[in-house]
Order: sequence, then structure tokens, then C-alpha cells
Amino acid sequence: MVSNTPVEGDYFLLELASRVVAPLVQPGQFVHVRIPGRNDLVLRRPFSVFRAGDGLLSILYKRVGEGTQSLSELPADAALDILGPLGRGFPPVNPEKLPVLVAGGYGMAALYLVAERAPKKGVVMVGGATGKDILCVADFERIGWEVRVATEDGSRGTRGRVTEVMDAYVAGMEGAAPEFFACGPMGMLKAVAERAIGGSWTAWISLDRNMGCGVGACLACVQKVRDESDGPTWARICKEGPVFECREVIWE
Amino acid sequence: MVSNTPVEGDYFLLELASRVVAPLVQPGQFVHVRIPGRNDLVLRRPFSVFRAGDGLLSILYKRVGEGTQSLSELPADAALDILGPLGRGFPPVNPEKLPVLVAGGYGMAALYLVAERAPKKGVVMVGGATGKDILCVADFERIGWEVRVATEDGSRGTRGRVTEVMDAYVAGMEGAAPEFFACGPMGMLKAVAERAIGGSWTAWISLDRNMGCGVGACLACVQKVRDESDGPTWARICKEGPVFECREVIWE
Amino acid sequence: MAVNIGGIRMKNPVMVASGTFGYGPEYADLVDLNQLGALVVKGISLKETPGNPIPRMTEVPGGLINAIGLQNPGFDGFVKKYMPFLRGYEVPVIVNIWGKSLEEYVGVAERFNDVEGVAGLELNVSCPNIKEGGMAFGTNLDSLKRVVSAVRKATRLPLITKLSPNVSDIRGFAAAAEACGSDAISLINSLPALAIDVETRKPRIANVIGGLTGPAIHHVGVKLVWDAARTVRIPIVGMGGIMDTKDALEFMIAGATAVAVGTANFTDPSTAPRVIDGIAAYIERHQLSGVDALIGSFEAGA
Amino acid sequence: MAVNIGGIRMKNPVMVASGTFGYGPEYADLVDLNQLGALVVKGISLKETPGNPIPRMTEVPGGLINAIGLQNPGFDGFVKKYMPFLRGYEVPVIVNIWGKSLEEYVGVAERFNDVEGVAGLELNVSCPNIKEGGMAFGTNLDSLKRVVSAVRKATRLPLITKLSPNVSDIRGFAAAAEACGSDAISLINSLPALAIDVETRKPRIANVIGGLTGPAIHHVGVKLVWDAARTVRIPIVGMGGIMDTKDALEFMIAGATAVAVGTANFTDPSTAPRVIDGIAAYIERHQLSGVDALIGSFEAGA
Ligand SMILES: Cc1cc2nc3c(=O)[nH]c(=O)nc-3n(C[C@H](O)[C@H](O)[C@H](O)COP(=O)(O)OP(=O)(O)OC[C@H]3O[C@@H](n4cnc5c(N)ncnc54)[C@H](O)[C@@H]3O)c2cc1C
Ligand SMILES: Cc1cc2nc3c(=O)[nH]c(=O)nc-3n(C[C@H](O)[C@H](O)[C@H](O)COP(=O)(O)OP(=O)(O)OC[C@H]3O[C@@H](n4cnc5c(N)ncnc54)[C@H](O)[C@@H]3O)c2cc1C
Ligand SMILES: Cc1cc2nc3c(=O)[nH]c(=O)nc-3n(C[C@H](O)[C@H](O)[C@H](O)COP(=O)(O)O)c2cc1C
Ligand SMILES: Cc1cc2nc3c(=O)[nH]c(=O)nc-3n(C[C@H](O)[C@H](O)[C@H](O)COP(=O)(O)O)c2cc1C
Ligand code: FES
Ligand code: FES
Repeated sequence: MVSNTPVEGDYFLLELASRVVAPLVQPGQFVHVRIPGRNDLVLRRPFSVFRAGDGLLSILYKRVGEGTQSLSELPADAALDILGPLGRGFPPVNPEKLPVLVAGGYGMAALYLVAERAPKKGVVMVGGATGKDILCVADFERIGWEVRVATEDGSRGTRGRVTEVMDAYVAGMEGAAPEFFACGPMGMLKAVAERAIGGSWTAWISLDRNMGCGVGACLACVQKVRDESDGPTWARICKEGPVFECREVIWE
Repeated sequence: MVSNTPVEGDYFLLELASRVVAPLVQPGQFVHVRIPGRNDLVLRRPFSVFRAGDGLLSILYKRVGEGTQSLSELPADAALDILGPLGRGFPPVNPEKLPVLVAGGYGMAALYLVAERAPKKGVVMVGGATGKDILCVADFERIGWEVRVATEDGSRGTRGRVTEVMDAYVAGMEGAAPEFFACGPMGMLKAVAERAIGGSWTAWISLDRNMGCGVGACLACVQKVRDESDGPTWARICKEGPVFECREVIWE
Repeated sequence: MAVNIGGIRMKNPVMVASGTFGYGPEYADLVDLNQLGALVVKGISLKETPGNPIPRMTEVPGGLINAIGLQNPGFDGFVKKYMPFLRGYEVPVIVNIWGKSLEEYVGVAERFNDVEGVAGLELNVSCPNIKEGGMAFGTNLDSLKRVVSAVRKATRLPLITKLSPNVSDIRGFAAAAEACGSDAISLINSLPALAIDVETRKPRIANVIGGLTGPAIHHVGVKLVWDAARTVRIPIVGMGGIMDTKDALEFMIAGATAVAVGTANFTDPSTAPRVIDGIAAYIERHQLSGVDALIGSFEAGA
Repeated sequence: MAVNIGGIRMKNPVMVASGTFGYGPEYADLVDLNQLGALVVKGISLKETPGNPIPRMTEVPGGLINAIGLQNPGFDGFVKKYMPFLRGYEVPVIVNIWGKSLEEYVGVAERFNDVEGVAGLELNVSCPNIKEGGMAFGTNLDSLKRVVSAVRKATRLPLITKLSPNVSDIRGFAAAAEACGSDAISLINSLPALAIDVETRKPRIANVIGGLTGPAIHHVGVKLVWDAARTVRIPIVGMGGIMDTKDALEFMIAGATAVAVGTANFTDPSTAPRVIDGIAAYIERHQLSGVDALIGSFEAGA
């Protein structure tokens, strides 16, 4: 580990020196992290890769429970046991469309590499309960992306939901069709999916699910999706996901 | 906690600010310590009080397993949850006899308060496998006690067992009869007991036993002792002990 | 917060479990006994019992294994040594009793009829039935029925039958305990377990086999309480690995009217008082009308 | 280090447990499959099975509770999708099989007779016996005898019967498995458990009840293996909460000829290789003549 520092509210940035894993990472992939010193926790924790490059890999995590609490207390020089990069991430951004990124909470972390590696610049919509949940806006702006913020309490950006901001943006769009890349709470993803399907646009969404193995072996993390013949089947979020095109998913 | 520092080899000194517990401590009593951050360890760990006074309490502990390992990694400003002082410690030193303290390993820690509070000075015999197991000699010397050291590899003091040093000392004793205060491995305690019984001397020994509750409730820590009518009965080491006169104990 | 366990009135639903709280005096300096819903003492037999050789306890991941061997001063010793002390408190005292034969069970139960200050009996059926070849009373349905019926006849006190978790289907045992006259049931007792010192290849406790308790068994206990709650109408005391309020609430939501804190007393003697406060805070936070609204409130779904 | 489990030759005594290692490919990038003593695949039934709704797994102190619901691609799907891959390795492949009726058990067992590259079958009897009211095959002695006898007749492969821990006395079940023709037994499967989300008062997994595995059940497993080892002469595969070499050694000292690493694969995929090395190092350090000197070397005392 190289650093482990508070960012904002309950969010922390963890940077790792990782010559092996870092170069392999595709946007939207995750690493499965063992919580050091917690032998009582038999499961690893999945985190999206925030940034990767130069032998460095970072994750942006929120302190929400036992594991992330212990993680946040680790000294910067602790060793971290990670598996990864895992899963199927976002596909390359289609240069013929306008990339529209939609994020809630740590979803911003999962989307940063999409923006960084995109062949063209686009726009990022980010939502949260309060201003404290709005992360890494500056990172996106630094690489020339436009960021639009929505908070439910209005403490930053527009008051309301990120999907409202998105609706307004899409309504006013001219030229290229949008291609959505979304990561955040299930309700938000569903809302994005509805709009994409309604507008006949493509939407790549990254799902969040409790994970066991992280490598496709335990079948804990499944999601009902459509198979080739449109029938329902299970996909493993850790293996066939976490990213799906929104039409693949069967919402319940 | 005030400090938590390596002393020698695998030994650590832990100092606690404890205005409540410290003044109550009798020599030979122990505190029952919960290992912070280790929710998986349901049992506390017993440690003799090394020094107590001025609102400070310290223990000298050896890193031997999971609990003491975690303890040794704690920052000095961590909070420690202790129960104590517990058990029946050493009785006051009989001023008409010569106090002879016999220690192995962390036994030195359990005996320091005996020396500090004794009405007269005496001698301390301490044994260990190597010089690294010989602790706090300077502390005893500072309060004017004579210290005789034995190590099995001869790296410090006499080569051999502490009971041999003790035998030599007692053989050469003149004047007052010895009164023994001993803490260390079972074999050593037994050897001290044999000599005390043979010589018709008093020997107070502190027993070591895995403990559950530490307060007399679980009956895990029992030791076979003689009851009033000389029959066998169980005593709880945490409550009726850890210190017994060697004749009380039924050795098996 | 008051609950009634088969005639035992408790001002809150939290007791301390048998064998983990001694006979009362041991923790009296650390816990205000009158704060507890009830105090269950270490198992008492007709005659004094020396218990097992040492070592008797060993820590394992998420719990401990013990084989104390039911050491106790016997009926006479207990009444003489501890009842005067316990009568000085208002906390309901529940006496956990056991025997190695039906006669011993009945004998000890009867003798408590004349003891002032005992609120109820808890029948520990996890002991080997010496007469019937050593299988525990609590894992054989016929033995269980016999012992519960006999003790029911012998005692005027509220009777809680404490079930063993070591059965394939707890429902038959819970139903039998109810049918034979128990006023309540309590569960779970410890799970049979073995720990070996791999360096010496010897057992880590002298009795070889011991009982596993603590967080490791918590969710096994919640499962069995839920099974039992769907089977009987008498109140249930849930226990097994309660370390905090959340664990106690799980038992109550699953259907327990009261809970008992066991191993956690060793970890932190203030667990029971903390859980009492925690349950009260939960009821308030969730705007429930009281503990009754909590008990059995599990929404298991279709 | 080589052992023989009822005809399955393993170059070392460490396998990976069914359901915790997928079908092989999932961990092939992280673990050299040929290093393993054997690989047991996730339970296979005659027909494809969708398994349970989500959530299917939840972490608890010292372990996890899962109710995957035996999702699997069925015999055909498995053979087509995974056998070609598995045949590329030397590691003995043991197929864990199950059914909801005797006919289903027999059906799937028979079909594996013609499949190349299968070293043996492991019979999972912890599934509810739909025909006989849902009680698991493995907790009813008569059901167990019937299913083992029938599968024994149906298969030419070495047969390992995997016992449920959820019985009062494992010895009868172990003896029955042996008497009905099992070449080996394995134990333990998971313990039935329930976890409730106290904020929502809903179950933490959709199936409500799940199976507890991991360190929490380790010493229950060691106890049952010891009981079984004193009862049967066929080899035993011990499992339950093996996280490191020490845990595996406990099973072998208690009488297991081989061990299986389960939940620990999730914690650290290198557990099995580490345990293999650790057992070898232990044998050397203790100057034992080999694994045989370790198996059943428990000195339980008088
Ligand atoms: C593909 C993927 C990518 C993720 N990326 C990030 C990220 O970049 N930053 C971030 O802060 N969080 C991310 N999460 C969520 C993160 O995994 C959880 O917040 C974390 O596991 C919580 O662990 P805990 O021990 O603190 O919480 P606890 O609630 O104590 O955990 C208990 C159990 O539930 C699981 N769990 C709890 N919450 C979640 C959740 N939201 N998703 C999945 N499992 C959960 C834990 O892994 C653990 O097994 C991601 C999840 C997935 C599936
Ligand atoms: C009255 C008394 C006073 C003690 N005073 C001291 C002291 O001043 N300094 C010191 O270094 N040690 C002392 N000990 C020993 C100390 O308690 C153990 O070294 C410590 O509990 C080991 O914990 P662990 O988790 O590191 O070891 P582990 O081996 O991982 O512990 C596993 C379990 O065994 C118990 N255990 C292991 N070794 C011992 C032991 N020797 N005695 C009792 N229980 C043990 C632990 O408490 C725990 O329950 C004393 C013991 C007793 C009974
Ligand atoms: C040291 C110890 C002694 C026990 N003694 C008894 C006993 O005498 N009678 C009894 O019915 N249960 C006894 N139990 C079982 C507890 O009452 C309780 O059922 C069990 O510990 C599960 O709860 P826990 O996991 O919270 O400890 C004992 C448990 C422990 C740990
Ligand atoms: C996610 C998961 C899935 C499992 N699936 C199966 C299965 O399909 N068939 C089976 O016999 N056992 C299954 N088991 C049980 C394991 O094979 C093993 O018996 C149990 O997990 C105990 O070992 P452990 O504590 O090391 O995990 C499964 C266990 C887990 C955790
Ligand atoms: S987490 Fe195990 S299959 Fe996805
Ligand atoms: S440790 Fe519980 S009685 Fe001594």
C-alpha cells in the first residue's frame, strides 16, 4: 500500500503499488480485497478500480461496515492482498456516440477510467444525497470532461435526482446519440435503463452485489439476465459482469 | 494506554493510566485484559500487574500467541478494557523472615510489587532459557534487592536452573529463615515447593492457568487443593489464587 | 420491556445463561444484578459434583469449547452458600438443574419446592443418561418426555426445559417439552466439539469432547429458535452467541420472548446491561409499542 | 503424501470441497489444479437446476451462510461444458451428485458411468427428499441406506458418501454408509443456520435458511470425524472450516485420510496449496514416516 487517506465524508482513497495488476485493468473491472488483520471475516470485499497506471492502482471506498472500517484504519505501509482485475468491465466508448456517464456515490470511481480512456470527451452526471457524496469532480474536469451535479438536499449542484439532470441534458442534446455508462444504486441504474430503452440508446450499467469468491465459482452473485433465446438465466456478476448492457438484465 | 514498548526479545511493557484500578492492586494480583479490535477472541487475557502507583499501572507481557501478538501491535494511545485487580495476591512479606523471590520469565513482573512493598530487602533469583528471558533485573536492583541470575545456556549469570542457584543460596544462608515467593513455570514452582516443604519453610507460589471469566464464575481455572479437612477440593485460581501457599496445592 | 416466561415475571427480556454467571456473587461487583431480567445459576444436581479434570476450556475461532463437567456444590451446598445472598436481590433467580438419572432429576426438582426465593427451574437435558447408556436425555425423544413429565409432577415452580441443539429436527423436541408440561423452553445449549493440539496430538481439554459456545453458534441458535417458535405456544428463551443488541434482537424477532447472554459475560460483563438498553433503544427508534411487537416479528416472506 | 480414498489415488491428501471451487476453470488462473490432491466439483443433478433466488450468501462471525440452492447445469451441461477442460488436467476429478428423489440420484450416478475422466462420485445426501416430505436424505437413517445402496448399484465409480452434521449421533449414519457400500465417507456439510436483518426484520438470504460454513464449524467437524473414525474402516475425508495447515492436521489426527478446503478458497485461493506444503513440513518436522503415521494419531487418553 502506498497511501490510505480520507477524501470527503466517509470516503477514503487507497493507493497501491501493483506492477502486476495495474497494467491489466480495464475500466469497470474490480479487485477483490482481503481485509488485513481480520481473520474473522472470511469474505473479501470487491472494489472498482478507480485509477490504474504507472504501476499504481487506486480504489475509492466508502466506510460502510466492518470491513471498510478496518480498511480505513490501516497504516499506509500495510500490505494488501488483492485478487484482480476481475470481471468484465465497460466496453470501449463508441466514438460515434456521445459518452454520457451517470454516477451515484462511489460509482464515480468505477467510471473514471472510462472517461480517461475514451476516444472523445463527454459529460458526467453525478448524484448524491448531499454534497459530501459527490466525489472526484475535479478529476474528471482535469481531463476535460463536463460534470453536472445533483444533490437531493440541493447542497451542491441542482436539487433533485441525477436522472432528472440527465433527462434535461438529453432533451437538449443535439448531434450524436448518447451512449450511457452508469454505476450507482440499483434504483438509479433502473431509471437509466428505462430511459435508454425508451430512447433506443445503449446503456452500460455496472451492478453491485454481495460477493463470495469473486471469480465465478460460488454462484452467490448471480443476476437474472436474458440468454441468447431471450429466456431467463443467471449471470454471475463477478464474471459475466459487473457491467451489462441494460437490455440484458431482467429487472424484477 | 500510555505506552506499549518492546523491552527485550518478545517482551513488551504496557503502561496504563488507571486512576481507579492502580491504587487497589495488591502484589501478585492480575488484570484481565480484552484484546482491542479482536472481536473473534471471546476470552480476555490475564496478566500480573508489574507496577502500580501514581495512577499508573503496568504489565510486562510476552508475545506468545494471537492475543499478545495483537496487543504488541497496538498504538500507545489505544484504549484498553481491563477488569481488575483480580484474585488473591501474595500476603505481606513476613518481616521476621528473609524474603527470597524466585522467578521464571514474566514471573519477575508478578514479583516486583512484592519487593517494592516489602518491609525489608531480600534476594531475587531469576531463571530463563537464555539471557533474553531475564527481565527487569535493574528494577529490582534500583530498590536495593540483590538479583541472582541463572540461564540454561549460560548466556547470563550462572549456567543451569534457577532452583540450583536457589539451593546454593539457601545452603549458605545464615540468620533468618527464608520465605519464598515464586512465580514461573509449573516445574519451577513444584521444585520450589519441594524444597520449602523439605526445609519447613513457607513458600507462596503463583499459578498460571488458562482462564475464562477471571472472576470465579466459570470454573475453568480450577486447581486441586487441600480443603480444611485435608481432602481434595477445587480452588479457582482466579479467585482463591493465583497465589497459594505451596502446601495447599495437590500436585499431580 | 417486561415479559413473562411461563410465570416468571421479568422486568426486561434479558437473562444471563447458566454456567456463565456463576451463582451471582461472582459478578455482583461488576454488574448490578437487579438490572437483569433474570439470573440463571450454574447447573445444580442433588449431590455435590466435582466436575471434569483440567484443562476445561479452550478458545477457538469465534467462541470457546468448555467441559467443566457440571461441577457444583449440590443442592444443600447451593442453598446454604448462595441462596441467602441471592435473596438480597430482587432479580428473579432461575435454578438450572440436572441429573444422571430420572430419579436424580426428580430429587433435585422436588427439593427446590421448599426453597424460598427461587423463581423457576431450568431443566438441562444435555447430560448423559447414565442408566440408558450415556446418550443424552435431550437427544432422545422418549427420554426427554419421561424426564420433563416427571419433573413437571415433582415441582410447583415454573419449568423451563432447555433443549439440546444436537438433534436433526428440534420441532419434535420442542413440542414434546410443551406437551409434557413445560411452561417455557430455552435453547440452545452448546454444540459438541473437539479441539486437538496438533503439536502434541492430544485433546485441548481433558474431557476430549466439550461444548462449543459463542458467536460461532449464534446463527444455528437463531435457526432453531425460529423452528421452535413455529411449533410451540409456550414462551421461548433464545440464546447462543449473543454479543450485542443486534444478536439478541435476532432471537426475539425469530420468536424468543426472552434471551440469555452466555459466553459474552466473559468477554465483557457489561454485555447484558448493554443489551437491555439496546433493546429499549431499538423499540423506541422503530416506534414499536413494546417488546411484544418485537417478538416473532420476523418477516420470512412467502 | 499419497493417499487412496476408496480407490481414488491422490498424490496428497488435500482436495477442494464441492461448491467452493466451481467446476475447475474458475480458479485455474490462480491455483495450479494439478497440485491438488483432488478436485470436487459443485453438486450436479440429472437436470439443469436454477437454484435459489438472491441474495444467496451472507457473512457472519467466523464464517458465512449460503443457500445457493444447488444451481448447476445438469448432467449434460456439465459434461459438455466442463469435462473437456477437466480432462486436460491430471488432478482426480470427483463429481458431487444429488437428487430430490431416489430415482434422480440413481439417474445421475448411472450416467457418469460412461463419462471419461471422472475419478469418483461424492453423494450429497443433505438435500430434501421431496418424495418423503422434505426431510433430508442424510438425517434419516432409512433414507440414507436406501439412497446409498441404490447409488452403489448404479455406479462403477468409487463412491464417497457425504454425511450431514445435522444428526444426534453420526456413528449410525457413518456405519450405514459403510454397510451400504460406500468406499469412503466425507464430512461435514454445512450446519443449518438463520441470519436476520434486524433493521428490516427480514432474512439476510432469500431462502431464509442457509448452511453455515467456515471456521465457526471447524471443531464441530473435527468432533464428528473423530466419532466416525472410531466407527468405520473406510477412509474419511474431513472438512469444515479449514483455513490453514493446523486445521487440516486436526482432521487427519482425528482420523481423516484426506481433507477438503471449502470456504477458505474464497478467503484465499492459495489455501489448498499452502496446506499441502504445510502438511509435508509438519511430517518432516515431526519426523513421521508419512501421512499414514499422521492419520488417526490422536492420543485421546484413557
Ligand atoms: C463490483 C463492485 C464494485 C464495487 N466498488 C466499490 C467502490 O469502488 N467503492 C466502494 O466504496 N464500494 C464499492 N463496492 C461496494 C463494496 O464492496 C462494499 O461497500 C463493501 O464490501 C462493504 O464491506 P464492509 O465490510 O464495510 O460492509 P459490511 O456491511 O460489514 O459487509 C458485510 C458483507 O456484505 C458485503 N457488502 C456490503 N455492502 C455491499 C455492497 N454495497 N456491495 C457488495 N457487497 C456488499 C460485504 O462485502 C461483506 O461480505 C463495490 C461492490 C461491487 C460488487
Ligand atoms: C494469573 C496469571 C498471570 C499472568 N501474568 C502474565 C504476565 O505478567 N505476563 C505475561 O506475559 N503473561 C502472563 N500470563 C500468561 C498470559 O495470560 C498468556 O501468555 C496469554 O493469555 C497468552 O495469550 P495469547 O492470546 O497471546 O496466546 P494464545 O496461546 O493464542 O491464547 C489462547 C488461549 O490460551 C490462553 N493462554 C495461553 N497461554 C496461557 C498462559 N500461559 N496462561 C494462561 N492462559 C494462557 C489465552 O489466555 C487464551 O485464552 C499470566 C497468566 C495468568 C493465569
Ligand atoms: C463455561 C460454561 C458453562 C456452562 N454451564 C452450563 C450449565 O451448567 N447448565 C446449562 O444448562 N448450560 C450451561 N452452559 C451453556 C450456556 O448456558 C448456554 O446455553 C451456551 O453457552 C450458549 O450460549 P452462549 O453462546 O451465549 O454462551 C454453559 C456454558 C459455558 C460457556
Ligand atoms: C457456497 C457453497 C456451496 C456449496 N455447495 C455444495 C454442493 O453443491 N454440494 C455439497 O455437497 N456441498 C456443498 N457445500 C459444502 C462444502 O462442500 C463443505 O462441506 C462445507 O462448506 C464445509 O467446509 P468449509 O467450512 O471448509 O467451507 C457448499 C459450501 C459453500 C460454502
Ligand atoms: S462471487 Fe462467487 S460466483 Fe460471483
Ligand atoms: S476463570 Fe472463571 S472461574 Fe476462574
